[in-house]
Amino acid sequence: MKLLYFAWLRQKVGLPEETVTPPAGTATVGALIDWLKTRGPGYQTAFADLDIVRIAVNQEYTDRDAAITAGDEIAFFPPVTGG
Amino acid sequence: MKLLYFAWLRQKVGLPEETVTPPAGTATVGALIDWLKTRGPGYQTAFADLDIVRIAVNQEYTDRDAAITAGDEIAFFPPVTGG
Amino acid sequence: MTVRVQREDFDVGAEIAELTRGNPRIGGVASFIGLVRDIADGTGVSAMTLEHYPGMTEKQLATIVAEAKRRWPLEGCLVIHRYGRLEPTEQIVLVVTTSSHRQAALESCAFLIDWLKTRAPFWKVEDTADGARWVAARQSDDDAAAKWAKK
Amino acid sequence: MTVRVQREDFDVGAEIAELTRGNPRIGGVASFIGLVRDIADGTGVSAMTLEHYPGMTEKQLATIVAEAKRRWPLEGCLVIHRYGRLEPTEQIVLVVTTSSHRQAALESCAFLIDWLKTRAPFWKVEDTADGARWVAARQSDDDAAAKWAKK
Repeated sequence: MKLLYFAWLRQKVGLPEETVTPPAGTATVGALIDWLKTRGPGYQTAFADLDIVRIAVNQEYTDRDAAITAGDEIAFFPPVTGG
Repeated sequence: MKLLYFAWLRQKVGLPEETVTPPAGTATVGALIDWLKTRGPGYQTAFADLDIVRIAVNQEYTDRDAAITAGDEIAFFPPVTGG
Repeated sequence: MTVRVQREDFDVGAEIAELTRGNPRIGGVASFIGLVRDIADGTGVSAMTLEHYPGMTEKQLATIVAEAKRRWPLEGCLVIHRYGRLEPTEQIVLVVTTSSHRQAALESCAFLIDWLKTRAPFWKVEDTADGARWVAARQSDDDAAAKWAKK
Repeated sequence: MTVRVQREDFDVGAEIAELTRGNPRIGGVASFIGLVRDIADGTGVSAMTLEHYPGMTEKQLATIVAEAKRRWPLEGCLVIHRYGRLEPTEQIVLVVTTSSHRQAALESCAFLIDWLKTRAPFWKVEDTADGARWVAARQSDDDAAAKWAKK
Protein backbone atom coordinates (compact mmCIF):
# COMPACT_ATOMS: atom_id res chain seq x y z
CA MET A 1 0.00 0.00 0.00
CA LYS A 2 1.03 3.60 -0.63
CA LEU A 3 1.52 5.92 2.33
CA LEU A 4 1.62 9.73 2.11
CA TYR A 5 2.75 12.20 4.78
CA PHE A 6 2.10 15.93 4.79
CA ALA A 7 3.27 19.04 6.65
CA TRP A 8 5.10 18.35 9.93
CA LEU A 9 4.22 14.66 9.73
CA ARG A 10 6.22 14.51 6.51
CA GLN A 11 9.13 16.26 8.23
CA LYS A 12 9.05 13.96 11.24
CA VAL A 13 8.78 10.76 9.22
CA GLY A 14 11.44 12.15 6.92
CA LEU A 15 9.83 11.36 3.59
CA PRO A 16 6.74 12.46 1.63
CA GLU A 17 5.61 9.01 0.58
CA GLU A 18 6.56 5.36 0.56
CA THR A 19 5.19 1.99 -0.48
CA VAL A 20 5.01 -0.51 2.36
CA THR A 21 3.92 -4.08 2.97
CA PRO A 22 2.86 -4.34 6.59
CA PRO A 23 2.66 -7.77 8.28
CA ALA A 24 -0.26 -9.98 7.32
CA GLY A 25 -3.21 -9.23 9.53
CA THR A 26 -2.70 -5.45 9.57
CA ALA A 27 -6.35 -4.82 8.84
CA THR A 28 -7.03 -1.28 10.08
CA VAL A 29 -5.37 2.14 9.97
CA GLY A 30 -4.84 1.86 13.72
CA ALA A 31 -2.91 -1.42 13.31
CA LEU A 32 -0.89 0.14 10.50
CA ILE A 33 0.09 3.07 12.75
CA ASP A 34 1.13 0.66 15.51
CA TRP A 35 3.36 -1.16 13.04
CA LEU A 36 4.80 2.08 11.61
CA LYS A 37 5.81 3.18 15.12
CA THR A 38 8.05 0.10 15.38
CA ARG A 39 10.01 1.27 12.35
CA GLY A 40 11.98 4.08 13.99
CA PRO A 41 12.03 7.25 16.09
CA GLY A 42 10.77 9.46 13.22
CA TYR A 43 7.55 7.48 13.05
CA GLN A 44 7.27 7.42 16.84
CA THR A 45 7.47 11.23 16.99
CA ALA A 46 5.12 11.70 14.05
CA PHE A 47 2.46 9.47 15.60
CA ALA A 48 3.08 10.40 19.26
CA ASP A 49 -0.20 12.33 19.61
CA LEU A 50 -2.90 10.77 17.46
CA ASP A 51 -5.39 13.50 18.41
CA ILE A 52 -3.63 15.78 15.97
CA VAL A 53 -3.19 13.26 13.16
CA ARG A 54 -5.81 13.24 10.43
CA ILE A 55 -6.27 10.20 8.20
CA ALA A 56 -7.46 9.79 4.62
CA VAL A 57 -7.88 6.48 2.84
CA ASN A 58 -8.10 6.80 -0.92
CA GLN A 59 -8.47 10.58 -0.51
CA GLU A 60 -11.50 10.44 1.79
CA TYR A 61 -11.38 11.37 5.47
CA THR A 62 -11.67 8.47 7.84
CA ASP A 63 -10.45 7.33 11.25
CA ARG A 64 -8.22 4.70 12.87
CA ASP A 65 -10.93 2.04 12.73
CA ALA A 66 -11.03 2.14 8.94
CA ALA A 67 -10.28 -1.14 7.17
CA ILE A 68 -7.35 -1.12 4.74
CA THR A 69 -6.23 -3.38 1.94
CA ALA A 70 -3.09 -3.74 -0.15
CA GLY A 71 -4.04 -1.36 -2.96
CA ASP A 72 -5.01 1.57 -0.75
CA GLU A 73 -3.54 5.07 -0.70
CA ILE A 74 -3.31 6.10 2.95
CA ALA A 75 -2.42 9.64 3.97
CA PHE A 76 -1.48 11.08 7.36
CA PHE A 77 -1.45 14.80 8.08
CA PRO A 78 -2.13 17.46 10.74
CA PRO A 79 -5.45 19.34 10.93
CA VAL A 80 -5.70 21.42 7.78
CA THR A 81 -4.93 25.16 7.71
CA GLY A 82 -5.78 26.39 4.22
CA GLY A 83 -8.14 29.15 3.13
CA MET B 1 -40.20 75.10 3.25
CA LYS B 2 -38.96 72.88 0.45
CA LEU B 3 -40.88 69.71 -0.36
CA LEU B 4 -39.48 66.79 -2.41
CA TYR B 5 -41.40 63.85 -3.91
CA PHE B 6 -39.86 60.64 -5.23
CA ALA B 7 -40.89 57.59 -7.28
CA TRP B 8 -44.67 57.14 -7.63
CA LEU B 9 -45.34 59.90 -5.10
CA ARG B 10 -43.62 62.29 -7.50
CA GLN B 11 -45.77 61.00 -10.36
CA LYS B 12 -49.00 61.32 -8.40
CA VAL B 13 -48.24 64.79 -7.07
CA GLY B 14 -47.08 65.72 -10.57
CA LEU B 15 -43.84 67.46 -9.66
CA PRO B 16 -40.47 66.54 -8.13
CA GLU B 17 -40.24 69.47 -5.75
CA GLU B 18 -41.86 72.71 -4.70
CA THR B 19 -41.49 75.47 -2.16
CA VAL B 20 -44.59 76.02 -0.05
CA THR B 21 -45.76 78.21 2.79
CA PRO B 22 -48.38 76.26 4.71
CA PRO B 23 -50.83 78.10 6.99
CA ALA B 24 -49.48 79.39 10.28
CA GLY B 25 -49.74 76.70 12.95
CA THR B 26 -48.74 73.83 10.61
CA ALA B 27 -46.28 72.48 13.15
CA THR B 28 -45.84 68.81 12.25
CA VAL B 29 -45.37 66.67 9.16
CA GLY B 30 -48.83 65.20 9.79
CA ALA B 31 -50.42 68.67 9.72
CA LEU B 32 -48.47 69.48 6.56
CA ILE B 33 -49.83 66.35 4.85
CA ASP B 34 -53.40 67.27 5.89
CA TRP B 35 -52.92 70.67 4.31
CA LEU B 36 -51.32 69.25 1.14
CA LYS B 37 -54.33 66.98 0.63
CA THR B 38 -56.57 70.06 0.37
CA ARG B 39 -54.54 71.27 -2.61
CA GLY B 40 -55.86 68.85 -5.23
CA PRO B 41 -56.58 65.27 -6.30
CA GLY B 42 -52.90 64.51 -7.09
CA TYR B 43 -51.96 65.12 -3.48
CA GLN B 44 -55.00 63.19 -2.27
CA THR B 45 -53.95 60.12 -4.27
CA ALA B 46 -50.31 60.42 -3.29
CA PHE B 47 -51.13 60.58 0.41
CA ALA B 48 -54.14 58.21 0.35
CA ASP B 49 -52.33 55.41 2.21
CA LEU B 50 -49.85 56.82 4.69
CA ASP B 51 -48.62 53.35 5.63
CA ILE B 52 -46.62 53.31 2.41
CA VAL B 53 -45.33 56.87 2.60
CA ARG B 54 -41.88 57.40 4.11
CA ILE B 55 -40.85 60.79 5.44
CA ALA B 56 -37.47 62.49 5.74
CA VAL B 57 -36.90 65.91 7.30
CA ASN B 58 -33.55 67.43 6.38
CA GLN B 59 -32.49 64.08 4.90
CA GLU B 60 -33.09 62.06 8.06
CA TYR B 61 -35.90 59.52 8.41
CA THR B 62 -38.68 60.58 10.70
CA ASP B 63 -42.45 60.22 11.11
CA ARG B 64 -45.64 62.25 10.99
CA ASP B 65 -45.19 63.54 14.51
CA ALA B 66 -41.96 65.32 13.60
CA ALA B 67 -41.92 69.08 14.16
CA ILE B 68 -41.22 71.24 11.10
CA THR B 69 -40.14 74.81 10.59
CA ALA B 70 -39.93 77.19 7.67
CA GLY B 71 -36.38 76.35 6.54
CA ASP B 72 -36.82 72.57 6.46
CA GLU B 73 -36.36 70.23 3.49
CA ILE B 74 -39.16 67.66 3.72
CA ALA B 75 -39.24 64.59 1.47
CA PHE B 76 -42.02 62.08 0.81
CA PHE B 77 -41.38 58.75 -0.88
CA PRO B 78 -42.39 55.07 -0.98
CA PRO B 79 -40.44 52.37 0.87
CA VAL B 80 -37.01 52.17 -0.73
CA THR B 81 -36.07 49.47 -3.26
CA GLY B 82 -32.37 49.94 -4.02
CA GLY B 83 -29.55 47.46 -3.75
CA MET C 1 -14.48 54.07 4.10
CA THR C 2 -15.78 55.30 0.76
CA VAL C 3 -19.32 55.79 -0.52
CA ARG C 4 -20.04 56.65 -4.15
CA VAL C 5 -23.35 57.25 -5.91
CA GLN C 6 -22.85 57.39 -9.65
CA ARG C 7 -24.43 56.84 -13.04
CA GLU C 8 -21.33 55.13 -14.52
CA ASP C 9 -20.44 51.48 -14.24
CA PHE C 10 -17.65 50.32 -11.93
CA ASP C 11 -14.73 47.90 -12.28
CA VAL C 12 -14.94 45.36 -9.46
CA GLY C 13 -11.39 44.07 -9.82
CA ALA C 14 -9.94 47.58 -9.83
CA GLU C 15 -12.03 48.67 -6.85
CA ILE C 16 -10.98 45.66 -4.76
CA ALA C 17 -7.34 46.12 -5.75
CA GLU C 18 -7.51 49.79 -4.78
CA LEU C 19 -9.09 49.01 -1.39
CA THR C 20 -6.53 46.35 -0.46
CA ARG C 21 -3.34 47.69 -2.08
CA GLY C 22 -0.32 47.66 0.18
CA ASN C 23 -2.20 46.78 3.37
CA PRO C 24 -0.66 43.60 4.83
CA ARG C 25 -3.07 43.66 7.79
CA ILE C 26 -5.95 42.50 5.55
CA GLY C 27 -6.64 38.76 5.77
CA GLY C 28 -10.11 38.69 4.20
CA VAL C 29 -11.99 40.64 1.55
CA ALA C 30 -15.73 40.10 1.18
CA SER C 31 -17.75 41.59 -1.64
CA PHE C 32 -21.28 41.65 -2.95
CA ILE C 33 -22.40 42.77 -6.40
CA GLY C 34 -26.05 43.29 -7.28
CA LEU C 35 -26.98 42.74 -10.94
CA VAL C 36 -30.11 43.53 -12.95
CA ARG C 37 -32.14 40.39 -13.66
CA ASP C 38 -34.30 39.95 -16.73
CA ILE C 39 -37.24 38.65 -14.74
CA ALA C 40 -38.91 39.88 -11.54
CA ASP C 41 -41.97 38.45 -9.83
CA GLY C 42 -42.50 36.25 -12.88
CA THR C 43 -42.54 39.11 -15.38
CA GLY C 44 -39.91 39.85 -18.01
CA VAL C 45 -37.96 43.05 -17.43
CA SER C 46 -36.22 44.71 -20.37
CA ALA C 47 -34.61 47.48 -18.31
CA MET C 48 -34.95 49.34 -15.04
CA THR C 49 -34.37 52.91 -13.95
CA LEU C 50 -33.04 53.75 -10.51
CA GLU C 51 -34.11 57.06 -9.02
CA HIS C 52 -32.53 58.36 -5.82
CA TYR C 53 -32.52 61.30 -3.43
CA PRO C 54 -29.22 63.10 -4.01
CA GLY C 55 -27.71 64.22 -0.73
CA MET C 56 -29.78 61.98 1.48
CA THR C 57 -28.49 58.88 -0.31
CA GLU C 58 -24.85 59.68 0.43
CA LYS C 59 -25.77 60.63 3.99
CA GLN C 60 -27.62 57.38 4.66
CA LEU C 61 -24.91 55.26 3.08
CA ALA C 62 -22.27 57.01 5.18
CA THR C 63 -24.34 56.35 8.31
CA ILE C 64 -24.66 52.65 7.45
CA VAL C 65 -20.92 52.38 6.75
CA ALA C 66 -20.15 54.09 10.07
CA GLU C 67 -22.39 51.57 11.82
CA ALA C 68 -20.56 48.65 10.16
CA LYS C 69 -17.24 50.14 11.25
CA ARG C 70 -18.55 50.43 14.80
CA ARG C 71 -19.64 46.78 14.87
CA TRP C 72 -16.68 45.09 13.17
CA PRO C 73 -12.91 45.68 13.11
CA LEU C 74 -12.67 46.73 9.45
CA GLU C 75 -9.57 47.77 7.56
CA GLY C 76 -11.61 49.21 4.71
CA CYS C 77 -15.09 49.49 3.30
CA LEU C 78 -16.49 50.58 -0.05
CA VAL C 79 -20.06 51.07 -1.25
CA ILE C 80 -20.85 52.07 -4.83
CA HIS C 81 -24.48 52.40 -5.94
CA ARG C 82 -25.53 53.36 -9.45
CA TYR C 83 -28.61 55.26 -10.60
CA GLY C 84 -30.21 55.83 -14.00
CA ARG C 85 -31.24 53.32 -16.64
CA LEU C 86 -29.78 49.81 -16.42
CA GLU C 87 -30.33 46.70 -18.51
CA PRO C 88 -30.27 43.03 -17.44
CA THR C 89 -26.79 41.76 -16.45
CA GLU C 90 -25.65 45.33 -15.65
CA GLN C 91 -24.12 46.06 -12.26
CA ILE C 92 -26.24 48.03 -9.74
CA VAL C 93 -24.36 48.00 -6.47
CA LEU C 94 -20.99 46.96 -5.04
CA VAL C 95 -20.15 46.44 -1.38
CA VAL C 96 -16.60 45.50 -0.36
CA THR C 97 -15.28 45.07 3.17
CA THR C 98 -11.78 44.17 4.32
CA SER C 99 -10.57 43.01 7.70
CA SER C 100 -7.86 41.00 9.42
CA HIS C 101 -10.61 38.54 10.22
CA ARG C 102 -12.62 36.57 7.71
CA GLN C 103 -15.87 36.59 9.70
CA ALA C 104 -15.73 40.36 10.21
CA ALA C 105 -15.40 40.89 6.45
CA LEU C 106 -18.18 38.41 5.58
CA GLU C 107 -20.64 39.57 8.22
CA SER C 108 -20.15 43.30 7.65
CA CYS C 109 -20.59 42.85 3.89
CA ALA C 110 -23.92 41.05 4.43
CA PHE C 111 -24.95 43.66 6.98
CA LEU C 112 -24.20 46.55 4.62
CA ILE C 113 -26.22 45.18 1.72
CA ASP C 114 -29.13 44.23 4.00
CA TRP C 115 -29.29 47.64 5.63
CA LEU C 116 -28.69 49.49 2.37
CA LYS C 117 -31.69 47.74 0.83
CA THR C 118 -34.07 49.06 3.48
CA ARG C 119 -32.51 52.46 4.26
CA ALA C 120 -30.80 53.99 1.22
CA PRO C 121 -33.31 56.15 -0.70
CA PHE C 122 -33.33 54.44 -4.09
CA TRP C 123 -36.40 53.40 -6.06
CA LYS C 124 -36.56 51.08 -9.03
CA VAL C 125 -39.03 51.30 -11.87
CA GLU C 126 -39.03 48.33 -14.25
CA ASP C 127 -39.86 48.32 -17.96
CA THR C 128 -42.11 45.34 -18.64
CA ALA C 129 -44.33 44.26 -21.52
CA ASP C 130 -47.23 45.81 -19.57
CA GLY C 131 -45.43 49.12 -19.17
CA ALA C 132 -43.47 50.74 -16.36
CA ARG C 133 -43.86 49.20 -12.91
CA TRP C 134 -42.54 50.58 -9.63
CA VAL C 135 -40.85 47.83 -7.65
CA ALA C 136 -42.57 47.23 -4.31
CA ALA C 137 -40.54 46.85 -1.14
CA ARG C 138 -40.22 43.25 0.04
CA GLN C 139 -41.00 41.91 3.45
CA SER C 140 -38.02 39.57 3.08
CA ASP C 141 -35.71 42.59 2.80
CA ASP C 142 -37.17 44.07 5.98
CA ASP C 143 -36.67 40.72 7.69
CA ALA C 144 -33.08 40.49 6.49
CA ALA C 145 -32.33 43.97 7.84
CA ALA C 146 -34.16 43.28 11.11
CA LYS C 147 -31.95 40.31 11.93
CA TRP C 148 -29.03 42.73 12.45
CA ALA C 149 -31.01 44.94 14.83
CA LYS C 150 -30.14 43.22 18.08
CA LYS C 151 -26.40 43.16 17.64
CA MET D 1 -19.25 24.92 -10.69
CA THR D 2 -15.48 25.17 -11.04
CA VAL D 3 -12.64 24.26 -8.68
CA ARG D 4 -9.03 25.15 -9.41
CA VAL D 5 -5.89 24.45 -7.40
CA GLN D 6 -2.96 26.36 -8.82
CA ARG D 7 0.38 27.97 -8.09
CA GLU D 8 -0.34 31.09 -10.18
CA ASP D 9 -2.18 34.18 -9.04
CA PHE D 10 -5.74 34.87 -10.20
CA ASP D 11 -7.56 37.97 -11.50
CA VAL D 12 -10.65 38.53 -9.33
CA GLY D 13 -12.39 40.91 -11.74
CA ALA D 14 -11.87 38.57 -14.71
CA GLU D 15 -13.04 35.52 -12.75
CA ILE D 16 -16.24 37.24 -11.59
CA ALA D 17 -16.90 38.57 -15.10
CA GLU D 18 -16.42 35.09 -16.55
CA LEU D 19 -18.77 33.51 -14.00
CA THR D 20 -21.57 36.03 -14.56
CA ARG D 21 -21.24 36.82 -18.28
CA GLY D 22 -24.48 36.69 -20.21
CA ASN D 23 -26.56 35.20 -17.39
CA PRO D 24 -29.51 37.53 -16.73
CA ARG D 25 -30.84 35.21 -14.01
CA ILE D 26 -28.09 36.30 -11.61
CA GLY D 27 -29.19 38.95 -9.12
CA GLY D 28 -26.37 38.65 -6.60
CA VAL D 29 -22.68 37.79 -6.67
CA ALA D 30 -20.86 37.17 -3.39
CA SER D 31 -17.13 36.72 -3.16
CA PHE D 32 -14.43 36.17 -0.60
CA ILE D 33 -10.70 36.60 -1.10
CA GLY D 34 -8.15 35.42 1.45
CA LEU D 35 -4.88 37.37 1.58
CA VAL D 36 -1.53 36.70 3.28
CA ARG D 37 -1.08 38.90 6.35
CA ASP D 38 2.30 40.09 7.61
CA ILE D 39 1.53 39.15 11.18
CA ALA D 40 0.06 36.02 12.75
CA ASP D 41 -0.44 35.32 16.43
CA GLY D 42 1.58 38.41 17.22
CA THR D 43 4.63 37.35 15.18
CA GLY D 44 5.88 38.95 11.97
CA VAL D 45 5.55 36.74 8.91
CA SER D 46 7.77 37.44 5.89
CA ALA D 47 6.25 34.72 3.70
CA MET D 48 4.29 31.50 3.88
CA THR D 49 4.30 28.30 1.90
CA LEU D 50 1.14 26.34 1.22
CA GLU D 51 1.47 22.60 0.84
CA HIS D 52 -1.47 20.50 -0.32
CA TYR D 53 -2.48 16.95 -1.20
CA PRO D 54 -2.90 16.86 -4.98
CA GLY D 55 -5.92 14.83 -5.95
CA MET D 56 -7.58 14.85 -2.56
CA THR D 57 -7.68 18.65 -2.54
CA GLU D 58 -9.67 18.85 -5.78
CA LYS D 59 -11.90 16.00 -4.60
CA GLN D 60 -12.69 17.66 -1.27
CA LEU D 61 -13.30 21.04 -2.86
CA ALA D 62 -15.66 19.46 -5.41
CA THR D 63 -17.54 17.76 -2.57
CA ILE D 64 -17.90 21.04 -0.67
CA VAL D 65 -19.09 22.84 -3.81
CA ALA D 66 -21.63 20.07 -4.47
CA GLU D 67 -22.92 20.47 -0.91
CA ALA D 68 -23.33 24.23 -1.40
CA LYS D 69 -25.22 23.60 -4.63
CA ARG D 70 -27.49 21.17 -2.78
CA ARG D 71 -28.28 23.70 -0.04
CA TRP D 72 -28.74 26.89 -2.09
CA PRO D 73 -30.18 27.68 -5.53
CA LEU D 74 -26.91 28.74 -7.17
CA GLU D 75 -26.39 29.88 -10.74
CA GLY D 76 -22.63 29.47 -10.48
CA CYS D 77 -19.81 28.81 -8.07
CA LEU D 78 -16.03 29.14 -8.29
CA VAL D 79 -13.28 28.16 -5.87
CA ILE D 80 -9.62 28.88 -6.62
CA HIS D 81 -6.96 27.99 -4.06
CA ARG D 82 -3.25 28.61 -4.54
CA TYR D 83 -0.29 26.65 -3.22
CA GLY D 84 3.44 27.35 -3.03
CA ARG D 85 5.28 30.33 -1.58
CA LEU D 86 3.28 33.52 -0.99
CA GLU D 87 4.22 36.86 0.50
CA PRO D 88 2.11 39.29 2.55
CA THR D 89 -0.71 40.97 0.54
CA GLU D 90 -0.71 38.08 -1.98
CA GLN D 91 -3.97 36.31 -2.78
CA ILE D 92 -4.45 32.79 -1.36
CA VAL D 93 -8.02 31.81 -2.10
CA LEU D 94 -11.07 33.03 -4.02
CA VAL D 95 -14.66 31.91 -3.53
CA VAL D 96 -17.42 33.32 -5.75
CA THR D 97 -21.08 32.33 -5.74
CA THR D 98 -23.91 33.65 -7.91
CA SER D 99 -27.65 33.29 -7.50
CA SER D 100 -30.95 34.94 -8.31
CA HIS D 101 -31.20 35.61 -4.60
CA ARG D 102 -28.86 37.77 -2.58
CA GLN D 103 -29.06 35.69 0.60
CA ALA D 104 -28.28 32.46 -1.26
CA ALA D 105 -25.14 34.02 -2.74
CA LEU D 106 -23.99 35.52 0.58
CA GLU D 107 -24.69 32.46 2.70
CA SER D 108 -23.20 29.92 0.30
CA CYS D 109 -20.03 32.00 -0.06
CA ALA D 110 -19.57 32.09 3.74
CA PHE D 111 -20.36 28.37 3.93
CA LEU D 112 -17.78 27.50 1.28
CA ILE D 113 -14.92 29.37 2.92
CA ASP D 114 -15.82 28.03 6.38
CA TRP D 115 -15.95 24.41 5.20
CA LEU D 116 -12.91 24.76 2.98
CA LYS D 117 -10.88 25.95 5.96
CA THR D 118 -11.57 22.79 7.93
CA ARG D 119 -11.78 20.19 5.12
CA ALA D 120 -9.53 21.05 2.20
CA PRO D 121 -6.09 19.44 2.71
CA PHE D 122 -3.83 22.49 2.73
CA TRP D 123 -1.15 23.30 5.29
CA LYS D 124 0.62 26.59 5.86
CA VAL D 125 4.14 27.01 7.08
CA GLU D 126 5.14 30.57 7.95
CA ASP D 127 8.60 32.15 7.73
CA THR D 128 9.18 34.14 10.91
CA ALA D 129 12.23 35.71 12.57
CA ASP D 130 12.42 32.54 14.69
CA GLY D 131 12.38 30.27 11.64
CA ALA D 132 9.69 28.23 9.91
CA ARG D 133 6.50 27.62 11.89
CA TRP D 134 3.64 25.33 10.92
CA VAL D 135 0.31 27.07 11.38
CA ALA D 136 -1.88 25.34 13.95
CA ALA D 137 -5.55 24.72 13.24
CA ARG D 138 -7.86 27.12 15.06
CA GLN D 139 -10.79 26.23 17.25
CA SER D 140 -12.58 29.30 15.85
CA ASP D 141 -12.40 27.78 12.35
CA ASP D 142 -13.90 24.53 13.62
CA ASP D 143 -16.65 26.52 15.31
CA ALA D 144 -17.34 28.49 12.14
CA ALA D 145 -17.65 25.28 10.13
CA ALA D 146 -19.76 23.60 12.80
CA LYS D 147 -22.43 26.29 12.65
CA TRP D 148 -23.37 25.05 9.17
CA ALA D 149 -23.73 21.44 10.29
CA LYS D 150 -27.40 21.49 11.24
CA LYS D 151 -28.75 22.96 8.06
